[in-house]
Amino acid sequence: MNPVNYLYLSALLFTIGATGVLIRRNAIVVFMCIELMLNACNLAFVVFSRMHGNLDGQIIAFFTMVVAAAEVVVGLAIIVSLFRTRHSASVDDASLMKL
Amino acid sequence: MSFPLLTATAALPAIGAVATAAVPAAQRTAAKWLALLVSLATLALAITVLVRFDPDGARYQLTESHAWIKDFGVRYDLGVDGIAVALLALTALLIPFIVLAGWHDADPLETGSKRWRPTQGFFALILAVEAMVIISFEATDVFVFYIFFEVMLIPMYFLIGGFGDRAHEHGEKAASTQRSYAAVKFLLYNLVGGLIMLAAVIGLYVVAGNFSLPEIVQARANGSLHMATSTERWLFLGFFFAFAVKAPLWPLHTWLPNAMQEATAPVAVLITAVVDKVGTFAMLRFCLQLFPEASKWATPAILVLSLISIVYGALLAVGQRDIKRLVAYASISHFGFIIMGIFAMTSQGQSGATLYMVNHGISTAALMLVAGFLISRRGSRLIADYGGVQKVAPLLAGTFLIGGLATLSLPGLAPFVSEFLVLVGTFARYPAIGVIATFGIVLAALYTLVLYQRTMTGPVKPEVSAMPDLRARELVVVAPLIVLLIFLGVYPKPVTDIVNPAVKQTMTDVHKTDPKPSVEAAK
Amino acid sequence: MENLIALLIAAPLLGAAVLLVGGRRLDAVGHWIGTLLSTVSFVFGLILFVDLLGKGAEHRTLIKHLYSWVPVAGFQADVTFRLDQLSMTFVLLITGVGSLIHLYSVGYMEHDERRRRFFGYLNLFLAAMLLLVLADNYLLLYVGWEGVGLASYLLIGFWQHKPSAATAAKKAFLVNRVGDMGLSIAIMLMFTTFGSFAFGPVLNHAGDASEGKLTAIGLMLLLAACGKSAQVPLQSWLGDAMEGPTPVSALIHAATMVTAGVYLIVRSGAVFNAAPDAQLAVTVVGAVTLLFGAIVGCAKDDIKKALAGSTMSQIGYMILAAGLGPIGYVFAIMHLVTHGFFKAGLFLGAGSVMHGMNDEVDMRKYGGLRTYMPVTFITFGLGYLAIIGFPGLSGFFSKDKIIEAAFAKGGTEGWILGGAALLGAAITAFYMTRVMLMTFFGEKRWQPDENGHEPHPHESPRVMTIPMILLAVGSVCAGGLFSIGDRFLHWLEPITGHSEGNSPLSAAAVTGATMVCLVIGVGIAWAQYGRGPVPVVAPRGSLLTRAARRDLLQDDFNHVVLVRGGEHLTRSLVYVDHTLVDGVVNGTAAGFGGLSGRLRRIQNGFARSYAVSMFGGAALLVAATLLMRAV
Amino acid sequence: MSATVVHSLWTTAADPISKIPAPKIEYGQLSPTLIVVGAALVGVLVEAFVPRKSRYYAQVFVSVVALCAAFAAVVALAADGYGTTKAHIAAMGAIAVDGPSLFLQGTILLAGLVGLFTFAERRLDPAAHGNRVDSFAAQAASVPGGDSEKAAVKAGFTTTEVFPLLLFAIAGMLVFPSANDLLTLFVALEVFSLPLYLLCALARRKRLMSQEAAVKYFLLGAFASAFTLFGIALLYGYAGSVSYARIAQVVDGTVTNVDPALANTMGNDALLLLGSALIVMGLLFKVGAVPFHMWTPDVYQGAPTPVTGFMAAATKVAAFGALLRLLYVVLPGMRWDWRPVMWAVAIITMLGGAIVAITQTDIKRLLAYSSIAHAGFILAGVIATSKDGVSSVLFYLAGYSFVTIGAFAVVTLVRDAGGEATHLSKWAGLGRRSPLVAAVFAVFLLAFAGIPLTSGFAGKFAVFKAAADGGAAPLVVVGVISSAIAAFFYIRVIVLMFFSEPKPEGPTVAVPSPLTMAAIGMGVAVTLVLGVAPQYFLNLASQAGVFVR
Repeated sequence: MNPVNYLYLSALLFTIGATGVLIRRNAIVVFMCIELMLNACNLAFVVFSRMHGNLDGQIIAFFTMVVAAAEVVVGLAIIVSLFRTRHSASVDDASLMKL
Repeated sequence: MSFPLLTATAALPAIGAVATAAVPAAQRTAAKWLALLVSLATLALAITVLVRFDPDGARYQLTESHAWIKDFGVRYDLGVDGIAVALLALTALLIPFIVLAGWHDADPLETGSKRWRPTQGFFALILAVEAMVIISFEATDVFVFYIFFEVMLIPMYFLIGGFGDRAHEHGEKAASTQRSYAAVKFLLYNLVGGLIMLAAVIGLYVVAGNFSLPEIVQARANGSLHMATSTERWLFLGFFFAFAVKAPLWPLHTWLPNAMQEATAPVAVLITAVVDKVGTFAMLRFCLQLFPEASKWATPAILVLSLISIVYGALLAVGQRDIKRLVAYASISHFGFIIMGIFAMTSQGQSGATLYMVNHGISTAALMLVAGFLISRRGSRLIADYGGVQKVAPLLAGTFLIGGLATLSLPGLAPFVSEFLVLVGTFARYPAIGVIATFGIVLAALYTLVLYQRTMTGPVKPEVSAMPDLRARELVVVAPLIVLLIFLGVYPKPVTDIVNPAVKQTMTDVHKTDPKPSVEAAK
Repeated sequence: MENLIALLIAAPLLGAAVLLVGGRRLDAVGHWIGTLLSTVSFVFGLILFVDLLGKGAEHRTLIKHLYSWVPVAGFQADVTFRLDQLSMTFVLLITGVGSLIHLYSVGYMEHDERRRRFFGYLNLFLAAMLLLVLADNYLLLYVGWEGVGLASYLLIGFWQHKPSAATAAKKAFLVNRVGDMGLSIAIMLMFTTFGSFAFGPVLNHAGDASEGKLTAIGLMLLLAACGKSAQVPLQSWLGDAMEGPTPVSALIHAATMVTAGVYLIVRSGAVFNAAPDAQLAVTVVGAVTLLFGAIVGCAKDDIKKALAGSTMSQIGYMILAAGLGPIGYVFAIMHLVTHGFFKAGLFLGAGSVMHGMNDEVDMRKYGGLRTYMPVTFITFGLGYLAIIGFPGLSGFFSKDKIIEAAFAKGGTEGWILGGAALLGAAITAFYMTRVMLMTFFGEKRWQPDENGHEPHPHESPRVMTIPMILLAVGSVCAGGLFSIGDRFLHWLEPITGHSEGNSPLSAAAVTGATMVCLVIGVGIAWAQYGRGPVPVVAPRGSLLTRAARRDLLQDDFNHVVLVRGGEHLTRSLVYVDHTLVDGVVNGTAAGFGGLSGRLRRIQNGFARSYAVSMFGGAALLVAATLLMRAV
Repeated sequence: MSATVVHSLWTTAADPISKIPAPKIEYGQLSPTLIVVGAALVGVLVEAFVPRKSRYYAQVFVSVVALCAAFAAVVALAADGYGTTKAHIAAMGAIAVDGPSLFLQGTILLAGLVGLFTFAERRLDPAAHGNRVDSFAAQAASVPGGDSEKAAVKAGFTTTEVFPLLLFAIAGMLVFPSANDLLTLFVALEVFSLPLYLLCALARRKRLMSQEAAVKYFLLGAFASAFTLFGIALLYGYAGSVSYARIAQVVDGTVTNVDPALANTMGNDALLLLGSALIVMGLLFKVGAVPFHMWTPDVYQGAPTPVTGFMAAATKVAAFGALLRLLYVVLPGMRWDWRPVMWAVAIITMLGGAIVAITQTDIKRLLAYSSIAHAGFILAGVIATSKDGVSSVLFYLAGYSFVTIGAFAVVTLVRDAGGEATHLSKWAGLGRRSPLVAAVFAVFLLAFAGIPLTSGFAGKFAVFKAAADGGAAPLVVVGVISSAIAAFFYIRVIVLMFFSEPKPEGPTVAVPSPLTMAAIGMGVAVTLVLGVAPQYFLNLASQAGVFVR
């Protein structure tokens, strides 16, 4: 089966993630969408590595996971503190600063 | 390596400025005296320059040259030609009078916080401006000139915005708002001009690869540096715009009335008599020398603009209700003459223009400073608030009249010579423009005499009835200026002798020769 | 000898400097210093005169080069003086009459606390006027030209507390400036034509230049002359100038300064000779003015204004003569000199009358003064006879010659000009007689003024009468002295040249005609003012009279067109400057402000909208990159 | 792709470990980064083991020492010629040690040091319950205004974790501009971003804004890095490698030993263009270029001012370094594709930043927008695509970073009851109250405005000169115009400080400790030195202007 299709899939996932970021209010969900985008990238890496027949892509995928994990730590910390302050995780509520 | 006279002439006031600023808050008078002494010392140095300068010697003399910013092709090159020397002397000459005239202008009304030292700042800023003006007259490196041409704005800006006439018809609050408006207007106008010039400066570097005025002129003369016509024109416009704002030339003039109106009289003199001269000087030195062809290309347009400035400025002066604004518009008219003389491209025109810069400096100083004394007495700038001053303060009125007569360039006083030279120089090449410009002398008489009549003559207004006549300090300021006006009017030769060779050089740079008299031409 | 020329000017200049800078400590002696120095200069003048007489007619030109004034490339202006018969004549007139009037002023200004300054100004005027007539090039002449203008400005406005005086002074200066414009343009033209503006090169090579250029120069010079000599259309200032103290009117606005225009034209004769059109213009101006002034003179009740009108008209005669070319130059100058005597005399007389009448100037409030101030009456009377051209007195000779010359111009022009001159003579006779009668004859018409001061006329002190007497002598004898044996003609001829022209009428005929006009004029005047009493309040008068009272509506014209129009122009320009020129800039600033205000709304604080913009940006970036590759 | 190839993959993957060659790491050349990372780890340990009272001092000590040592290391390397002759690629092609990276690392380290000073400042706020307090939350976890926070303040807690965080961020920034393959680039990006996200959330005052800033920064940052990562993926797909050199070869078509497997993806320009565009976008986000700038004002305003200062300076330096390397090393081959795009970005960035700044009322937001405008100016230099371009950008960054930190340090001084008084109206008449502070700030503003004799002018001139030389004259004109617009609001602040009457209830100016003074002094010194005598530094920059390939 042609690996290119997986590329389409990853592109699709990436777009879904991006759209999610744009349309969802809840910070957690937004964050999840970002994770989704990262994973889409992972898929792409793996596929390319498969096509090129070298392992760089797969290794990068591992790196990405680690980075994603780190992001989760930082991100959740921030979002939780925000939630505890405002009792809402809505991104739109956090709009004190504008103009 | 001889003594760097030119650097010293600029450095002395700069150091003086720092020193003055450093004087503690309590010793206000000390600061004043320090500033005065420094300015006098600078004058002494300037006179040394004048003496050391040999009119028939090399084009640029007392030159200094040091590497500065290699990567930008910038060298710290100084050197003076006749024109620069004349203006250098003028600047150094006027500053002591300005300092003396502004003796009490910056005394703080209320002793505010310990660290707030307006007086020190005022005089320090004046000296700083002097330093920058002087060095921009001396610079033979375009970049060096540009830097000081720009930086000059900052101290001027603080002088205009920070200090103004005490009394104001709408109270101190309105005064300060109007002051800062004037200051910002001044700064933005000139900054925009300067930035557009910056683009041109960069362009010049891209074309020429260095900033040394003599080298570029040399290279252009012997053809080793070719400039495409369009490029030359764009660069010329970039330079000229900045200078036209500074000069100021119609329609870029509107900052001047505000600035001169809001600033204290001495600062107003500093603006119009000293700082603005850098603009006209730069036209003569940079526009014509760097871009001769483009200059000739632009001449008709520029002459028309200057003609408009002359008439327009004079007419608006007639229409003013505010003494200082009136003088400002008069200056605009005079700058029209200067620019016209520069671009008439005749020896008479350009010598006249240079002479005009000097004379206008002195005459405006005389008129404006006396006006300042007048205003400080009555606490109003409105012409309508005065009347019959002549009866209570004849000395003040007399000096004011002489200043006015100089402004309308009465023969026998210095400005006449320069104005007539400019007119003749222009007429020789462009008769029509010359004739129209001559109307300017009628209008000049109109606004000057109307001003004098409304303020000085007629029945004595009760508000002015107790007005004291000129004090000793004020007389010390005015008398020398008047003596100079008369001397240079009767015997301008010393100045013309210094200026003529430089002008001759410039004429050759632009490949122009004076038109022949028709009788000889016929033969 | 030459150095004396410089001293000639230096003396009064020194006086002016000393008196003006000297300050109050000189108040006591100031007037004497002034008088002394002007007399000194007169003495120098005499010495030089004698010296010139000693020389042969062709060696009578002394040149004194002092220093190089404005040397710029081809433009060489030197401070050089030229003393020849023409300028000599003026020097004597100026310093002579000047000194007398200084003397007179000592008495006249006695009660003025600013007398010192007055004498300072007078000396300044003398210096400037001498510079004017002694200059060897037009630029230097221009300096004197404006110098006398300044002096006249200062002196007209001497009583500055009177707004009318200040205004009059300003007006005089401004109108003169218009004339000066002509002079400066003329100088520029000379420079571009001859490459010089010194008398020598210009006048000697006048022939080489194209007639068009010369005509232009001539017309510009004429404009200058009109301004200075109060000729139509620039005459309007002279009447108001009478606001100044009477000695000033006598010296500056009768005897000397106002005649500078004549000097200019005669001096530039060579130019005019080669430019007939310009000459014609000159004669026309002269003719018009001599009638204009005369008519105005008839209607004025203010004695000084009446005399001012007459001055205008007399100078009209001179200009006319000057316009006639070599035929008239000499007589123009001759009339100028004689006029200097009798008109100065008349003014001093008027001044003496005012002195005795609490500065009352309205002739309708005079009357019968001959008994109260006999000396004034006699001197004034002699001046009167002289000006109307009573046979044997100076005016008779000079004016008669001019009329002859006018006819001698030949052709219709000749007839018209001559006719005008004759008519002028008649009117002159009329208005002068009117002045004479209203002032010295009839019954007394003065009443106490509002605060009850009954004027009690009295003869003026000797210090005032002596100059009057001397001038009277002058106005009686000068004409004869000059004309008998054509002394004056021979004296001036080397400079001005002379030609007889071809008069259609014999000299006798002209003289006869003049006499007839004279008699008619005097007769009408007698009929109107001599027989019956003169009404204290002026009758409404005919249309012409009313027009004449208002300077033939000339001032109204100026006021409406120039003053009002100018005010509107300036006001609208101020508006334009504020709204348009300034508005554009402020508008730009405001525009950026508004734009900024609109753009910052995009920054709405919602993270998601930021994300949108990033997403959009990314899309654009990608699209653009692809596009770049596509094209 | 045939089954055998797949099998071969498996086999290669399944080879015994012993076959893998041990990677060769030049520790000496990586020492700057390693020192900082090490120090950061030490900092973590300090948090764990050192008693609370003395943590602050320990942390400050460790960090200062580390940064100085790292800077010394950079200088040593540069002196050793690694910037010029011995420049090469270290760590198995992961890190480039060459002029630009050393210059930028030096700049970042100095900026970090100065920033550290502002972090360590503890004299601005009045002591709470006898404990000196800095500008960071007593306890980040506690709810603002809640009891736990009060307790934490009472107990005199301080978030000394900021120092290790700062060090980690700096470490990431050191790697970022010298990363020589896309993976390193990405990791470095995250390494310096994540600590910054946290730092933003740690303000002591105005914590809501601080947290909001953190959330925005985090979400948008993560969003951007996702794009970057996808871009990396695509480039990898295009070239079959993430190494800059390799990709560059493929782009130029000078690739050797083409492996048939790559044939179908290799040279697929769609991948190349998409990928590079997305990566560039990620970098533009970091430098705050329009339209990726919108996080800048909010984050700058909300974050603790010391953090803002550091972020504004160092992030820009690092990001521009990476951008330069990417464009000059990886994508010179497709110059004609990205230059026009960058033109557009530069233009809207310059104008957008300048124009929107005009109507700002908060000094921190104002500086944020001005930083956007400056990003635009720097981009103009980037576009020059010449050695001059590189060195001019390096010079500009060096000058700009210190001015920025100094300016924000001054902002920390002007305070009222609610902490820093950042609303412009409160700055009215500052020149009367404390002329010195106002004067210093005026100097910084003039430098921002690019008035001659300040570093701002020298930098601007260098950049514009390079741009004009590179044939981007229109950019120069736009730049000049937007500087004119920008001048307007800088002047507005000066007018406010000097010419308007001080308000009676106006803010007070805190007297800082030598730390902040040092930061400000450094700013002034650099501003003037680089303005008056820039030659030496221009030399440095131009020597450092060459990338190793």
